[in-house]
Amino acid sequence: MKVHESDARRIFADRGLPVPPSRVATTPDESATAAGEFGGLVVVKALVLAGGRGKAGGVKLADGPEAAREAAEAILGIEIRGERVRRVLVAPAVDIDREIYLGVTIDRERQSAVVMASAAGGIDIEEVAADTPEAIQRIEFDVARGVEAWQARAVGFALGLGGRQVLDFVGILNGLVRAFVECDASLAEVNPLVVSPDGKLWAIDAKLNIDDNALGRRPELEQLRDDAAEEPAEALARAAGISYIKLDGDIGCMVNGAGLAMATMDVVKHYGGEPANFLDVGGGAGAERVSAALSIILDDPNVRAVFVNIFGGITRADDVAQGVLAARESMPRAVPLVVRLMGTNEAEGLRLLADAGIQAERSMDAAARLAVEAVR
Amino acid sequence: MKVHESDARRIFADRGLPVPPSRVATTPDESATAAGEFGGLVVVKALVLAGGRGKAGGVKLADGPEAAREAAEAILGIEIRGERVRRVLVAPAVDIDREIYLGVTIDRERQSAVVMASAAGGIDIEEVAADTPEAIQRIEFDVARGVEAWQARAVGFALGLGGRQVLDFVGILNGLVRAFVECDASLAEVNPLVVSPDGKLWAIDAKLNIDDNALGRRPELEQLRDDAAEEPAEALARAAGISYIKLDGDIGCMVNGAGLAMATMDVVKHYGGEPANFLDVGGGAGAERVSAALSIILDDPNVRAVFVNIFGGITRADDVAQGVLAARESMPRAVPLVVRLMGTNEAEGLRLLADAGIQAERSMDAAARLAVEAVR
Amino acid sequence: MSILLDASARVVVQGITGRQGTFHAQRMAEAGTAVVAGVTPGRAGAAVDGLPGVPVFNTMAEAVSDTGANAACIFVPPPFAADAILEDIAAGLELIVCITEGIPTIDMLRVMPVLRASSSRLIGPNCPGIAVPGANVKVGIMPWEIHAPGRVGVVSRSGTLTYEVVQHLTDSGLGQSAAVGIGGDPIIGTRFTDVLELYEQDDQTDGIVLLGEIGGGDEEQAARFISERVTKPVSAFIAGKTAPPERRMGHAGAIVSGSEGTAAGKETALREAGVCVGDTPREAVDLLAAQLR
Amino acid sequence: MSILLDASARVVVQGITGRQGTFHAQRMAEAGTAVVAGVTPGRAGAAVDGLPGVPVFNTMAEAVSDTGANAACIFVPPPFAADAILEDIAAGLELIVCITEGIPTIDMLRVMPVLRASSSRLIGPNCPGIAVPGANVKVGIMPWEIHAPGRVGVVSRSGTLTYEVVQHLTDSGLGQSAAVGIGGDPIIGTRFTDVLELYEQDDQTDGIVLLGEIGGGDEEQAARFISERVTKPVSAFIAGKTAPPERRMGHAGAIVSGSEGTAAGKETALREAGVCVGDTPREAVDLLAAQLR
Repeated sequence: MKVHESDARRIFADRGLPVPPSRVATTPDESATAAGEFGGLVVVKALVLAGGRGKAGGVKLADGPEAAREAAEAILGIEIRGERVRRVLVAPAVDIDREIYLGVTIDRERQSAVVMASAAGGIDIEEVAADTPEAIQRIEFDVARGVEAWQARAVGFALGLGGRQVLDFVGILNGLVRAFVECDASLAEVNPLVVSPDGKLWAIDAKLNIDDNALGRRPELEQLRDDAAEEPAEALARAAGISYIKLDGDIGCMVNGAGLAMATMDVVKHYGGEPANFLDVGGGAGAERVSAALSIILDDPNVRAVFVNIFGGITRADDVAQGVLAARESMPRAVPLVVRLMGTNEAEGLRLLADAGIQAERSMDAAARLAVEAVR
Repeated sequence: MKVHESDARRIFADRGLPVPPSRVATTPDESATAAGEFGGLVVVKALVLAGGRGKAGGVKLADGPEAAREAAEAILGIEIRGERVRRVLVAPAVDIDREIYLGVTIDRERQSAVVMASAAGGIDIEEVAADTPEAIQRIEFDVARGVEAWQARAVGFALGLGGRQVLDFVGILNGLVRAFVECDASLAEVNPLVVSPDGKLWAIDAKLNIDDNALGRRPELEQLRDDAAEEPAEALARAAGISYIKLDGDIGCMVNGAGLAMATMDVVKHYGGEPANFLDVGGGAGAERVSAALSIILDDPNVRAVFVNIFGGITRADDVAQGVLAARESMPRAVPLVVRLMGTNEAEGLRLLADAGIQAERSMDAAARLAVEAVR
Repeated sequence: MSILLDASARVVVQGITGRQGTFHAQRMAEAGTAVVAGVTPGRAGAAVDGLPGVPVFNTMAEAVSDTGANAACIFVPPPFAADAILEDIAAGLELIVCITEGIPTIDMLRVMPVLRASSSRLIGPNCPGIAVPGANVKVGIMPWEIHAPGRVGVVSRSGTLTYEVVQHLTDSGLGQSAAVGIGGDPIIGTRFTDVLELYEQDDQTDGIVLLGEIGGGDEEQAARFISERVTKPVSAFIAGKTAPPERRMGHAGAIVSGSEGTAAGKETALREAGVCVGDTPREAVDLLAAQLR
Repeated sequence: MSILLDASARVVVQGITGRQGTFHAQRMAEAGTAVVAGVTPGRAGAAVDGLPGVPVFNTMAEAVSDTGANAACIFVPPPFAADAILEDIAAGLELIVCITEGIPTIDMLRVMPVLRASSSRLIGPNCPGIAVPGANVKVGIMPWEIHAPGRVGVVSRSGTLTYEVVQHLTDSGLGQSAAVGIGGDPIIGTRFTDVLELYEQDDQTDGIVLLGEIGGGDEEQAARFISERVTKPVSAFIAGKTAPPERRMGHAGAIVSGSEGTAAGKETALREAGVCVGDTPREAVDLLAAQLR
């Protein structure tokens, strides 16, 4: 789950990071008022979860309240990667001498939490990582221990910071690591961490992504979720324990397991069809969840056939069959239903379907072809 | 530094321990009021830092406000191991089915933090440890990680707790470990942890000793210090960075290093004298601290001679000599001064003393004999 | 000998008194696995439905000392699963299979230093487990009836996709020497390279099917390993070719970000390492079959 | 060979730009120790008073890579000292002597697992260090001029008490093979038993003086070790016979509690192990001298 910059700034500031003050404005007037309070040059930024705000015209500098009003007028209401801008963040602009990248994330290759820092901040760190990996300082660390001060100092000196700045940097790095661990983050990032001409360090952006698996024990973070930034159907699915992503095709897919769900889409495409969605009902789905998944799929008006592809392991074929039958009862509209059902409790599942007149397939390839034919 | 039970209860309760409510009363009336608020049977306990309150008559059960008033009257003002009782703690009494010991401390032998738990709580755990060490469950743990839930559960089951109680016990143990680590404690103890007849767990006592070396970074704990429970001279010394403990003899000792300070007392005693104090001026003491130490020693009216025994390492003999000379200038009363001065910058120190007419000794034994003769 | 698991495995099911724990303990026992005990804190002495004679203990230490268990299969809920792994490591189990899906990543990061310092082997979490048809033993949740003894090793990040390929292998008469689901989470105990090395050294395995998916760099790492260390034929399928970039596909691991982690990149890396990459799971099996004939 | 330290030591002084660091770096160099560098974060390139040619670095890693240092002597203030130890361990130093007094115990407890997993040897903290008169090398703060080469090993929990005994050994003509102050804190890197074992195996050591104090059980543990493993004559002095029970005597370790940790208990344990226990430091030296003659 991505957290809005305004919340990430607060979370970082609570842990001692030097975050400039800011206001959230929902109207040009509020933006002007905020600029007036701060005085001088301000930055007006679209509060969206999508990346690439700058290139999309979502970040503007403004000198004074009137300019801030105009900036907000220009930004509010635009769409950035499909997300409409409903709020802007207004903050005093900081003079920039140098821009540093500082991030904490998970290194899958080394199976460790890692701090990454680079003197080449302000631009896409992944480009730096790809082009000049040696320009990135790294500290792999044990989340139980955090980062030791000497490690943080060594990175600070390697970034070219002076003695006093290094002390500040150690505090910033430790604060960011604490935010990462205490918020169960998958990413905690300050880009850029600015060195102003007077030598001070400022965190002028803040990015925080939370591990979805940990939200259950972080109710205070779950509350930061912005449902409005999400597709309504996806939010509905999430509440039901289902992973659902709407796509542009016409063959709805209901699958158990993310890998098989992606493979199902690939196979549909392979046989000339277009998947309408990614949908993983999750492990151990019962009849209710299966039923809910089918209604979510059918709520998409583009869907002209549904391909149910279940290979039961921890999920049981009989539960799935019951869910399919229950959903069919209350189907808002009739579309062809191709069911492929195997695995745990397969015989019982197939029997339930057969009793209801549904002949299930055994082969994913054959079933995919049937689904593709159904929409031709 | 020892923390009063009232503060330890709050610190433990903040970390989820099931601590019954309590009030601190400074008068019998306040004690009666508190008992009235709680209703039913209460316990009235002397708030002193010294151990052995129970045996000294500092803990009484009281049924109702009048009984609580009488209990407080009996307890307030008595002395427990030299400490006058100025306040009592009033808390609802808890029905006791079983008493468990639970403590977190440092195991010097294994060089580790350790949780100790015993089904034989309520009495001196050190007696249990000495007589039936197998009756004590132990978990050595890494302070960076804390205690894992499975370790806590295993101890809970070994204590004979049931499934639901074990869950509670895990929370209590983790809370106590957090108190230990977060407060830089040398001891965090609940004795007894009571199982009431309805199966609930209650922490009805709370003991917390803080590592003196960590108080600098725990200002909120330093504020819990009770100066009134300390000898005024000892508090004065502490503020000056000096370890001082008043004893009953007449030969004041000023020494650098705790080991040499104890050895100096031992040697004075060996030659027939009685040390008036333990005093360690600490490593790297300058002239000012030496001078402060001498005034503290001379504030004890029993002192009839002072034995300065300095073997400089990180402490420098010339600094010491300057401190001795400065102190002699302002000595409130004249007592014989025997100085033994060796080690780092010895020549310069001896010269300074000789210039001021003080002939320093080279042998600790000889100097101790001189000091003993001086008070005969 | 087979990899990771053979008939000497004595398995404790953690969370055995739960619905999934009981159900899959029964299925494991039916497959031939020696399910010797269960652990559910607070339920010591409970009876397990359909498994008379399988004792339930409060702690893994007791289960090990009373039954000589050497392996565990974890079904406990996500908030408690990392702790179960730590308990197993401390109890000295050789093999730990963690089925649980949805464990917070930080919990797994806390497990890793302890795991590395131990001699325990962790499979998962968020995985279907291990099946060895030739030894009549499985530790996990995969449907047993789709397996057949054979000489192809399967290794996969995805659960149900594994079943798909196992079924094809059985249908095509190749069977499996073993099937290992390593799990789809970012932090896992055993990786492609670990299992590839085991298959390379296993004299009962003639060829390998690798099932990857978008996100992360594990398949690229596997490709490097294969080109340097694996002499047996390998075929692969990468799920997620049709997934839109930068969208999360359910698995914590399946995030396409930047230049790394795309299906195309993974397929290219594998092909350059000499791996036959199928467009569908079935094609991956057919490509291997052609090489083995 | 001597124990722990010989002429091959290349020492970095951490906190070299502080008053104590500079002063004792000079004294070490005067004694003959190869002080090859200093470390003070933020002071790289600074000059050290009286030690021309000794470079100052921001980090220990740089000091090691530039000078080939293999030992460190720590003078940094208590809140930062445990971090300095961790930096030294990570830099791969063989010997770390931590002089700093007053390090919070929790900080040292955080150091211990890392230290145990390393090959570094930590002496202290809160110790005077190590002197080896025969090799003209000391790492620490002890006054050098009281030492004399000889064949008696000294090991002590107390700093200044060590000097006292070293002086007696020098005055009595015995000298020292080495003198090691292990420090008076509850958590220390090297203990009596470690040093006793080194002395037992050191062919330049004929006898040992052990200096203990009240509190803890280290002297009792040393007594057990001596009776089982030490063949050389040992004498001892235990400070604190006149200390009142249950009062803290300045050292974190010197707390008498219950039946353990009293001077009488320690003296009895040592005597039962065959150790000659003196009533005064001088007597301990005299008792050993009598045995060695």
